[in-house]
Amino acid sequence: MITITHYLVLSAILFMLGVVGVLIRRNAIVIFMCIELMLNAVNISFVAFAYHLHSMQGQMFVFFTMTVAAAEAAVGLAIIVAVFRNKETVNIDDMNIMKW
Amino acid sequence: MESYLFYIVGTIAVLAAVYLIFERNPVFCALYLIQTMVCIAVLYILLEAQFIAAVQMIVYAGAIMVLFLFVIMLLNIKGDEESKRSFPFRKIPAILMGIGLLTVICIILKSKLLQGKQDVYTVAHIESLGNTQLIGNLLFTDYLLPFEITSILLFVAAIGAIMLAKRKL
Amino acid sequence: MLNLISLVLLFPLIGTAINGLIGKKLRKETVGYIACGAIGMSFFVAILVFFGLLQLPPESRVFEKQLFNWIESGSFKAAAGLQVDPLSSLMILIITGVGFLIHIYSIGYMHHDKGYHRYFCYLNLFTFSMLLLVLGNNFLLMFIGWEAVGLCSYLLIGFWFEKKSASDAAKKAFIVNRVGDFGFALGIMLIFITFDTIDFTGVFHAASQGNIAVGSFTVTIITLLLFMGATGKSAQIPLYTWLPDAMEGPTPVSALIHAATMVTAGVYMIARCNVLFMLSPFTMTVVACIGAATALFAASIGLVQNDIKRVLAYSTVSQLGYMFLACGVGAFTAGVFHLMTHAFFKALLFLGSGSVIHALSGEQDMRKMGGLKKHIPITYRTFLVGTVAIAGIPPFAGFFSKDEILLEAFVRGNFIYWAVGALAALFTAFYMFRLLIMTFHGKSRVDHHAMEHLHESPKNMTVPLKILAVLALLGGFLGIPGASAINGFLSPVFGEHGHVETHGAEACGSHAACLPYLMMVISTGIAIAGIYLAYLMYIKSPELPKKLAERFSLIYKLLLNKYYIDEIYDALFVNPIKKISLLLWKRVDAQLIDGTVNGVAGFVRGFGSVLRLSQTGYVRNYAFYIVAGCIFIIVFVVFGK
Amino acid sequence: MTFNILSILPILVLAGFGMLVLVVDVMSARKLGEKNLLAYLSLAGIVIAAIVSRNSTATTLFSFNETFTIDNYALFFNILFLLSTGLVILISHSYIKREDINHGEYYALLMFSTIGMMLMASGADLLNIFIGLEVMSISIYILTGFKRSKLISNEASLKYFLLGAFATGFLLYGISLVYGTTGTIDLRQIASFVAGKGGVKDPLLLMGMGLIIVGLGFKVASVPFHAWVPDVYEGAPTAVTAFMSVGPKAAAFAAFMRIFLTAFGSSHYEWQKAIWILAVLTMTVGNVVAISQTNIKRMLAYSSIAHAGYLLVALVAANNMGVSGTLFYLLAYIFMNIGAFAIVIVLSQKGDVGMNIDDYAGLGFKHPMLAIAMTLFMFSMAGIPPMAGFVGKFYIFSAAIKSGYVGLAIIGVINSVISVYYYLRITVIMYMKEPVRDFHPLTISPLIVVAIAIAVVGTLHLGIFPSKVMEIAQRSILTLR
Repeated sequence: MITITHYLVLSAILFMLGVVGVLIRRNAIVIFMCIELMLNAVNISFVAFAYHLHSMQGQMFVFFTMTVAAAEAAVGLAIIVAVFRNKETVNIDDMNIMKW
Repeated sequence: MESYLFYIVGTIAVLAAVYLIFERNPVFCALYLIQTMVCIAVLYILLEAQFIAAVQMIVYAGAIMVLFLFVIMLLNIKGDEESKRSFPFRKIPAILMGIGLLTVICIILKSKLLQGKQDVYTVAHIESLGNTQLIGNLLFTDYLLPFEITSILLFVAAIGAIMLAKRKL
Repeated sequence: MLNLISLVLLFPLIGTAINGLIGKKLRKETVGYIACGAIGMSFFVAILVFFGLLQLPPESRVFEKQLFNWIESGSFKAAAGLQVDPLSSLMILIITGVGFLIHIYSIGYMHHDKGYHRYFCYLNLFTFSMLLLVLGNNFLLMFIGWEAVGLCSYLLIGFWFEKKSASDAAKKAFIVNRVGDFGFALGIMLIFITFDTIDFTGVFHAASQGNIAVGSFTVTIITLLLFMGATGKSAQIPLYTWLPDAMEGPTPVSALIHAATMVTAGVYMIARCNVLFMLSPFTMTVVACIGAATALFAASIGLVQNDIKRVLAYSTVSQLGYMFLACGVGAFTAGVFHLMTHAFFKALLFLGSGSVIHALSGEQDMRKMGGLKKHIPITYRTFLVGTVAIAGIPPFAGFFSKDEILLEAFVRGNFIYWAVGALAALFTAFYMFRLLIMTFHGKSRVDHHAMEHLHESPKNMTVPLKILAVLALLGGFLGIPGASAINGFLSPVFGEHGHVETHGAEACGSHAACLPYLMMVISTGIAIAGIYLAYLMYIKSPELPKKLAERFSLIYKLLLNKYYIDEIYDALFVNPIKKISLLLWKRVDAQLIDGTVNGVAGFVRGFGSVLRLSQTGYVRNYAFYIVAGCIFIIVFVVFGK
Repeated sequence: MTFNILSILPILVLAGFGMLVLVVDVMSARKLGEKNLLAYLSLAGIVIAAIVSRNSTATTLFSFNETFTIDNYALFFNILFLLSTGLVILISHSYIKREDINHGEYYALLMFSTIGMMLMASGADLLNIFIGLEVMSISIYILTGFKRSKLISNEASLKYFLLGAFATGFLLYGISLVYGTTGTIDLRQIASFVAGKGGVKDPLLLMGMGLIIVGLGFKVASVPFHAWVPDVYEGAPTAVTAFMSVGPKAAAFAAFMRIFLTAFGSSHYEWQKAIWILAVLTMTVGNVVAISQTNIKRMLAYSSIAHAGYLLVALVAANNMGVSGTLFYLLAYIFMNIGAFAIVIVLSQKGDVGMNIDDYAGLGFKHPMLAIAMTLFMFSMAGIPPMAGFVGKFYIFSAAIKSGYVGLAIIGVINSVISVYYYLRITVIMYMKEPVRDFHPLTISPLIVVAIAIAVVGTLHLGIFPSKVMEIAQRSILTLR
């Protein structure tokens, strides 16, 4: 029998993988993908909770999260393109003009 | 049946996510992410959220990830990101941190779940109306304001994309 | 007439505004007239207010004038209002009176300075702030005045900021004062929490109603915090180090701010809060001990300084110590009395030294003076009056006030307070006459260049000197034992405990009636002994000090270097904070965390990579902090019970 | 079902003017030349929005199925946001011309970002607050990267974006857990649910709360979620830095207080301790590291971190005095901080040259008025009376003592003593060093002068006559719980 806890654990694992990805990757686009993975993980828990609570709010929230993710993707990729134009790289380890 | 499906799909999702964070080639990364997203869409169907599942496929796995792929192709990024500075154990602390986070969350999940307020949208109720119709109704009643504000959000995103990425203004 | 009180504040503010905004375009004379006129009018109003107050019956001599509601939130109200009572009216007389003389003096002294209008703008602003400090009817307003005088002091010490020592001294004064202010601010907050008001009337009324037990923890903390503020502003141990350095400012500034008025703010504050301080015997002991210790300590440093202004600076610290000693034993009247006489003779001494420096074209080292008696006679004579007054020879002002403090210390405190005070008095008499002798007597050691320009100061500098000399001569009679005018005048503020000479006499038994007179004789003797020592060493056998210095070279060095206090402070506090900041910035931020993330490899790659590891600005590290913080918060919120 | 369009009128006005600016920009691209019209148009939008929000209502009003509130609290913040955006438009005008980024999109994005902030302050459920936060953040990501040809601006934008999206993930996770354990995203329903259970005891709900602290802590720049602040502040166009140091911070605090006082107000014991630690860390790190900075924008960045710490102190206190003190402090902070940035803009040259603290040497002689204004702002931030910053700090620390957090208040006061060191350093350099460079050409225009004048008047007025504003602030927080 699959309970809500199963979904929450799956969501937690995916969230954690996203976090680890952000921490270890250097390619800005891949880091961004990892962030998308985190959002997806959260969405699972939203929908699972909604199912569990017989509520629609969770599903609605996911709908809006996806919209936000789409907007973020547009802007984020535009930023990455802008950076690439000037720097010819998307490796975030090369981006530390500002420090200390 | 359902539980088998959950385990199979869940495992694939996790495996794809693991590949995502260790794969070097960004194109493959994007494909792995799409794979995870498809699996998640299957889970949504299991959770009686058909509309969300469809949107997940069309918008997320479809549109957004295609945008990612498009940018990767556009910039012609190679998989050599680790070339200059790669230390053998660099990733260890980050992975430990992740495992720590997961452990904490799982310990918390082990405790008995607080039962929140139950709403009226039982599976039967949703099926009687249809998931999509219900969401449509809610969007134009209860969630009208955020729905409208989203238009500003997308507008801003469009302006931003043009501002930042257009070659010549 | 009492309603005029806001004018006292208004005039200096107008002066500041005019000189600050258009002073650059005005002629020098006009600037001077405006500034002096503002303070003069203010002084005039202060006299009117004083007489207005005298017309009231003694017990109802309190007048409050509400200006507007300043801060208001729920139960908490702080109105900006002015309070006139005997204590504040005495203070405004001193501030505007002495301030007026010093303004006039400054016209001559600062004549050649290119920042003339700036100087008078600051000086007027200072007078305004000081008046605000003493006239405010609540702690917050007092605190504003308190901070504002600190700010003006900062501006005036650093007036000649081209000199690095001056701007350093200014910075030091400001920061040391902030340490004290920190205590004061906390004290005010605690008062607000305890009494639910910050009005003087409300707080003191509540405190005197017996709501608060004598010696209770709260009131002890409050008073200790207030005292911390006072040590900062009034240059007591351990926060006195800024005052000697403050002598980098123009001399009239030293006279006004760092001798006569601002540094007495701490004494005023404690006298104002006497009701609170009387509730905490422990704090009173601390105040008395710090006061006595400072009096002795600073006097001992004063013994060997060679810079004329530095001697006076340490003397000021020492005299302030006396005032705190008086307050600490509960003799607030004596403290305020000494505050007043000290304002007279210390202003006189500083202005006199300014006249000397002016005459010698800026020379401040006493070893390059001597024999000036015949060249600048008026300065010499007035200076002599000041020196005698501070040394404590009857019937000069310093004698009465210092004698009263010593007496109170003996009667209400204990023998040790008296002994320390008396020893400090001996030192005082010694170093003051040493200063006098080295400057005005003996053979001239002035170099030829300065000798050519040697001249007596102009009229607008000598007249204030003469007036102050008269005050230093006669000021003491306000507080003659037995028929003390100041005592009667201040008694509504200090109530029962302000001045208890008679109580003390009773406590000492039958033959205590002669104690005051015995004391007078002893303190006169001490003063004369000090003067004789100075005479012996610097006139009779001038080689003696050198021999002594050689024999006791360690002590001499210790004294000359002011016990190395500044160095210790630097080593203990200033440097560590700088280092911690650098450490956090460069090491922890850049190396430690990055190093952990990058793992053991950093060690393997040796020094070369250490340099590279020190470069952060990596998103990855920042994300790492976020995750670490997140785990911490979750664990803390969920399991941290 | 209430669809009171009037309740979102300020948002509609801003959105309308934002689009109008874009259209005008495109339609008359060649004719406008200097593009002054755009600035005036946006200012008109801000003013009209302010008038409209003042007139909307005096009583609490819920609309859009109770997901949107117009109460005094929201009104106060609306005015606050409009004021900060208005001031930023004033100071931007000459700056964006100088840096060749004079596009209509700049003003439009400022206004859209303000819409997001308003939604954050008015949202009565977590969804609206979240959407508001995203509208605000995404606009600022773009504004940060607005100097697209400059690598430093690109880099700041990328850093801010990646970390911001990362933090959003945590915030969302927190919201989902709160939703899952309470069954609702409506703040007042969460409140009644939590109160019904006798406070938050459930670990999952507590974890949700913790994650929301992380997400919002990132936006208010609290340590250890602060690391983006110095880099992004340094890299962003200076006018944008001014913008993001006030508006978004205020908005994040608005949401912070709304969520934690309305929804979790009945069990503040659980979250206060965590925020206690954050407050201490934030104040201390901000102030201590600020001492060693040489670039004025970075210094102001660390100072802004430190100020977030002071504001968190008020949040810990969580009493009426503290919350109204926060409102007051945020208003005061708008004046003094935008004022300081305005002067930084005036004194820098094309390409953001002249950002070192040493470049300010001798300003006191060359431009006494600017130096006096800068001194005023620095003193106000350091908390020296009678400037606005002092009154704000006084309220906040008194509130902490009142709630029994004496230790926290002491740490706060110690920190404000430390802060004097670096604020004073600027004054010292301005007045006590010989000029090392020529300040010409100044980036000055009538608009920026107006902005500085408003900031000076505001800083002094709030310091000398704070009671009126404080009264309003106190009335504004009554609906919070």
